[in-house]
Amino acid sequence: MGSPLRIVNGRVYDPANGVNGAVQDVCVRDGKIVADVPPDAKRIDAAGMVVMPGGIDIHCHIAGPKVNLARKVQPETHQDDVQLRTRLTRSGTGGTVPSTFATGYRYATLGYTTAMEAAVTPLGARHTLEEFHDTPVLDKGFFVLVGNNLLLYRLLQEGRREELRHALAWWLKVTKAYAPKLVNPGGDEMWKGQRNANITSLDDKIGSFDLTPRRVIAAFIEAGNELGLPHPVHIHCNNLGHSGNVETTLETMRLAEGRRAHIAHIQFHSYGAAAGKSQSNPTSRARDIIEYINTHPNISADVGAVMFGPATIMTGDAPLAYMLRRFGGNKWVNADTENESGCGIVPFRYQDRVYTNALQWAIGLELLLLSEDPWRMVFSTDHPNGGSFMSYPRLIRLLMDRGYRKEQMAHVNQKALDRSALRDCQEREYSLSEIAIITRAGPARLLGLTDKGHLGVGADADVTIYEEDEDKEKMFSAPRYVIKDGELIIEDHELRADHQGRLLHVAPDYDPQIEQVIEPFFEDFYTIRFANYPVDDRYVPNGQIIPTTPSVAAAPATAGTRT
Amino acid sequence: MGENLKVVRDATCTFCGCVCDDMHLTVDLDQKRIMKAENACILGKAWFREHGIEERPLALIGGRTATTEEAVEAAAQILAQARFPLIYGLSDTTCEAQRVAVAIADMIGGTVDTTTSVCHGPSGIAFEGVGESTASLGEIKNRADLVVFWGGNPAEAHPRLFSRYAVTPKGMFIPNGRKDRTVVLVDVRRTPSTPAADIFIQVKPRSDFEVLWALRALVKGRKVDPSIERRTGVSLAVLEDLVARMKSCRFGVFLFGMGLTMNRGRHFNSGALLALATDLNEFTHWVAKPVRGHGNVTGADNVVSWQTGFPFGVNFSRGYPRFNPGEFTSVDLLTRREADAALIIASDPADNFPKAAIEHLRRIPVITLDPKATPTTQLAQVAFTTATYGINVSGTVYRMDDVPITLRPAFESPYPSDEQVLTAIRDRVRALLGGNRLPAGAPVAAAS
Amino acid sequence: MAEIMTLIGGRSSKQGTTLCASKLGAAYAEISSTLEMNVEDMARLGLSNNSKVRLRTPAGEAILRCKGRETKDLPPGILFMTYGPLSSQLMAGDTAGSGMPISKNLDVEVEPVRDENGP
Amino acid sequence: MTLTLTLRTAPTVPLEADVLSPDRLSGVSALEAAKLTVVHGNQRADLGEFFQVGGAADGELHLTGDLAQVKQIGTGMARGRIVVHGSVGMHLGAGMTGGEIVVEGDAGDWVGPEMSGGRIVVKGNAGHMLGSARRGSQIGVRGGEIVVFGNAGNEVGNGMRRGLIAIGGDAGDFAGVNMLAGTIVVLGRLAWRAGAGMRRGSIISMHPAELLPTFSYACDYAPEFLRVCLRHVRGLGLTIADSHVNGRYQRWCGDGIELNRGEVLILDSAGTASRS
Repeated sequence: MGSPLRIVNGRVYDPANGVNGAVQDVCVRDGKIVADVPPDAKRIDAAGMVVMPGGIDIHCHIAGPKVNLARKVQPETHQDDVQLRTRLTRSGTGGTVPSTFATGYRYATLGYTTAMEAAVTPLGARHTLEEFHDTPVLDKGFFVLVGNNLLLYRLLQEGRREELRHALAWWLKVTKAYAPKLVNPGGDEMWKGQRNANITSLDDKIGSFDLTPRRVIAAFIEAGNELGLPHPVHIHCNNLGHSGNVETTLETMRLAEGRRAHIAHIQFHSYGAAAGKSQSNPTSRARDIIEYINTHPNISADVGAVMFGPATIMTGDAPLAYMLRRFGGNKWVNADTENESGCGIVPFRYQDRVYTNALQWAIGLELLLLSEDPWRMVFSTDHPNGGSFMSYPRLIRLLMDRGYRKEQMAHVNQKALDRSALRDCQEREYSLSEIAIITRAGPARLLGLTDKGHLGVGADADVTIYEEDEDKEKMFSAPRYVIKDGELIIEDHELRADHQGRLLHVAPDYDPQIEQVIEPFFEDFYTIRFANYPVDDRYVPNGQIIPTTPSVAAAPATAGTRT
Repeated sequence: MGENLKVVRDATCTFCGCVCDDMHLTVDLDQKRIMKAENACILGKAWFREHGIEERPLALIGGRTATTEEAVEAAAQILAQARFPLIYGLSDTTCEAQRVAVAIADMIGGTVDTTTSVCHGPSGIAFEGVGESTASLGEIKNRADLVVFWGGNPAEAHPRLFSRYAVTPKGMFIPNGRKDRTVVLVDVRRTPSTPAADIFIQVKPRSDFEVLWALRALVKGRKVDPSIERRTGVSLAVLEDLVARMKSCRFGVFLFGMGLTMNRGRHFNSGALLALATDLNEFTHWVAKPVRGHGNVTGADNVVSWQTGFPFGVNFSRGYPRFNPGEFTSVDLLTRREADAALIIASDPADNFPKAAIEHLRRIPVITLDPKATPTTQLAQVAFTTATYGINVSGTVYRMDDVPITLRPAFESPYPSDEQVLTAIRDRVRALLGGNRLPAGAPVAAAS
Repeated sequence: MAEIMTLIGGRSSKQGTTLCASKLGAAYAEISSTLEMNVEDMARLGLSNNSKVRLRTPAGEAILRCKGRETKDLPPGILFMTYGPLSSQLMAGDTAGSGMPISKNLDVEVEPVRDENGP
Repeated sequence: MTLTLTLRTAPTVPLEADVLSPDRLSGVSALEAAKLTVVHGNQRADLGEFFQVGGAADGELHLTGDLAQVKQIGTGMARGRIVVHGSVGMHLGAGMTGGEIVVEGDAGDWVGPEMSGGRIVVKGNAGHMLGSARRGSQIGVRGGEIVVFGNAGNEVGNGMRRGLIAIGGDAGDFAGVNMLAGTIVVLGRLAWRAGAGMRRGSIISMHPAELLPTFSYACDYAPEFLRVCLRHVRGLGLTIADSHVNGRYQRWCGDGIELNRGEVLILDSAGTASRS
């Protein structure tokens, strides 16, 4: 937990508490922010520096089965980007999919202290937790894939909505997940069961099931809201990456009907099609998307910005990865998980001269620059899909420095800029406070993490101190100090300690009767025994349950809507 | 049979990569023996029955009985002093132990390699070149209507691959089980697996690559000369028939074995098969799976990968992980007489490595962790007796399809686990070195 | 007298069950020193079941006892043995940059051993 | 004046001496050179612990002794010359962009991986992955020349994109595998599966070779580029007969699985190529 600490003379950005650059002390003791510490407490003189809560990545891919496949398939990207061991810390390798130790240390060296792995198969939960064990510094959680789950489909198909909710709660709890995740609902069944087909609209029939993505999405939004999860259903919409997908995205958001829903990496879902042709090059429809979000407070999103350079497409959306494989050279990985999910991986490179890549870059910036509520349109690159998390400082500079942005716009494919509205939002520059919102306070609020993303008394003592610099990329690349749970992890830009972060997860109540429904399905269609499926506490040496606030009773289930 | 019996339900067999987790074990707690292993195959039955507690010393140093503590000290001294130590094995132990083994390699600046390098290591290299379309075993059970075994003998090495996962079981979209599937077996000889197949294709030894390459060409609609039969022993008609079946099935799977990896062509054989599966996805859904031998060799691949970025053959001598099969793999390090010490965990290279490699093992200080005496423990300077994973030790193992499973041990062992011994060694080495050994050099200048 | 044949190393279920008991016992030693050979090849070389044969490669040599297999099961010119201490004697250490020594389809010289004591 | 290094203490475990590159040693005295860091297994050592160093560096380096355990010599070198009077270990001239390395003896695996310029001459035999892409990488040699007087192992020129590899003796399996372009000349025997997966580029063999079923015979011809190429190779010291220079070659196109724009040229007098 480290010794008591007083940070003095720094300009504090704590938007959740209305602090906007005021010079004030921040005190830390026993891993928490406190009102005061004894006068002999260690002091950090933060004169000329900016003090913020630790960064929070609401959507990234850093651990678990697909991440490890993506690591393994790219040895050539590791060899030239290495993480040396020190007396205290472990070695590792980088590239767009770093090893676990490198992931933790590198996030920390950017001032991030919390990250959410955004797509884990339930069967892969144990694997993900094993990797988390070896991912230092960060507090972590993961979103569990439920949107292509065949048992849940069966319940939904039969109209057993209450049981669906209990089963969802069961799955969240036994996998130690943080939130439910939908990825391209219905797509996996088309992919695996229908000769590599895909979903093209919310009203497509899902393979042999009497279901549509529309029904699936609506049901999960409802169930998630009823369970009162700290973070609502996290949705990767259908048609990711396709020209004209904006209509699907808008339609998906409308399905929430005023209930909470989070749309993931929305940049990838904001494409128009020239003259209504779906096969044409995409155009930007960022305006329509952001206008909807600006006017619908129930909806939140992370941007999924793109940065030029190497990336790894790594997604539960297997048909998408298959489509992209012809752009990625020779390598393509596909991995199907029984009854639960699919997955695709393709090494990728965004190039500023390529029309589509430049358009994607522009849309990411557009969405952020047109956003009226930074609390609901937060920062991400869908690491490593839109680019590595190591590109965050450059993206922050693009938001904060219009001169730099203009200069960069001159280098990219101009036709793409013609089809975007980026030139119309040239004036806006993000303030430090707004950056603090989209990279920490906003994600914390959207995740329902009340002890994070702010520096009020009682908050987790996750603090980042940056040296002020005109060059915002430089400033955000290497904080002078990073404090995690009250411990000084980075001092004078260097790793000074190792630290094991926490697992953040939920444990919603469910009617135990639901196990009688789930177990027979396991007997028939899984290859792992029902008794061996739940992840036990040994995998969570340092866990924290974030409470839920259900709007309906968890148990006992009524006979309800069973048909 | 003693009075003190207990039944452990849903225990896991770690004999092979199938890692079946439906064992119901009847355990005699007085005798410390497993009397019955319901659902186990012939290999699993032997695995459970033969792993009683043997009367063996906790440790041997230079052949003399020692305490575990003394042996930890001796092992730590060897590892702290070595300049090019090799840590090898790890496929028959838990991920928890594997994790510590990699940590030791990192700390001392050694090399960590696993039995993968002499198993599906070539498939790992192939994966790095072309990727892979793969699936968990349940997808095969639920969906696969065309199952192709290539270069393996599951009837003898993985019996329940047939009965639990890939041939006879009924699945969601395979309601009639065996009847709904076509099974093809490709091998150089008839084996006890052959009768399980609808179609047996016998290829001439060392011609798998040519057969696979011809299939790729046919799948892509290219012409293949009938002379293919002279080289491979397989007629063009047979290949064309197979291609037609592969393109028209709904969900096809290749399950391939060491007939490809241990053979001339090695990683290119595996790569050709993985590429063929990729090509076939233009037409219908296809996956490919290397069939893995040891109970947790897949866990070793995963742990080494997430900790270092590379699956096996990883060297830390410069202070960061480097991967290069042929340079940092065990057979090479030993055959070239480079390793100056070896820590061997749950493996028996002295039984199956090439002669020249075994000879080098006799020259250098070797530390072993094994529940049983083996040719390798016999040549060791320091030999620990450890408890058997899955039977006495809990922890995590990964099935051949990367699905992690937690073990349910049957009874306690008087011997420590691999993880406990390795942790003690790690802590002692750390004390001797004053923390991790500092990197010996800067990264090698980028090669381009 | 010596002929060149192709040796396949592999595993068998009997080997698998035996190694669980002990790798130092007689049963394991017997299994790993048995060579399966085509019966016609055996006849030509004047071998019968349990005869001793010497296998030789550039890496080393080993003496095994042979066991006949019909042509439909094992084609002429192909030999099979399980991995173990004797197959190790025949394997070369060069892995051609793969980490994997060639352990299947080795070219071996096969030569009957005339043993004063044995058949 | 050149810098001379003579091995006097053999390393007990592999020695990584990427510092042995003319660019890095430019202007360095013998005394200074002896203090440069090499990596001996997992520990640092001074170059002088292993080598007797004399002269001064002016762009040329002479190494003497059995350096089979010494890896990474000439890594990333851009100019100057290294002469090895003896054999060398792995990764000779890794990623080099210019200059010349001459080895009087044998070289280990991975000679010139992903080099883009300069020349490596090995008078003895070379190991596997001569002029090859690193594992996982799609692109191998991007330029420059590698000449081996003796034999080379498997995967010669894996993923090669430009440049020339010439082998006086035999080449192992998968020569020119996944080649993108460039030229590989093998005067001895070409082993199995040459050119598997090649897209473009030329593999020249002076002996009959068994080709993959995805290679197809196109024509017999006497390509002008080959005459130029072979005369050049002759200039590099390999024995090229006039019958090679003036001969007709069978042109086999492949790999049919890929673009089919690569070629294997087989000297006609060598007899008909046999097809698998």
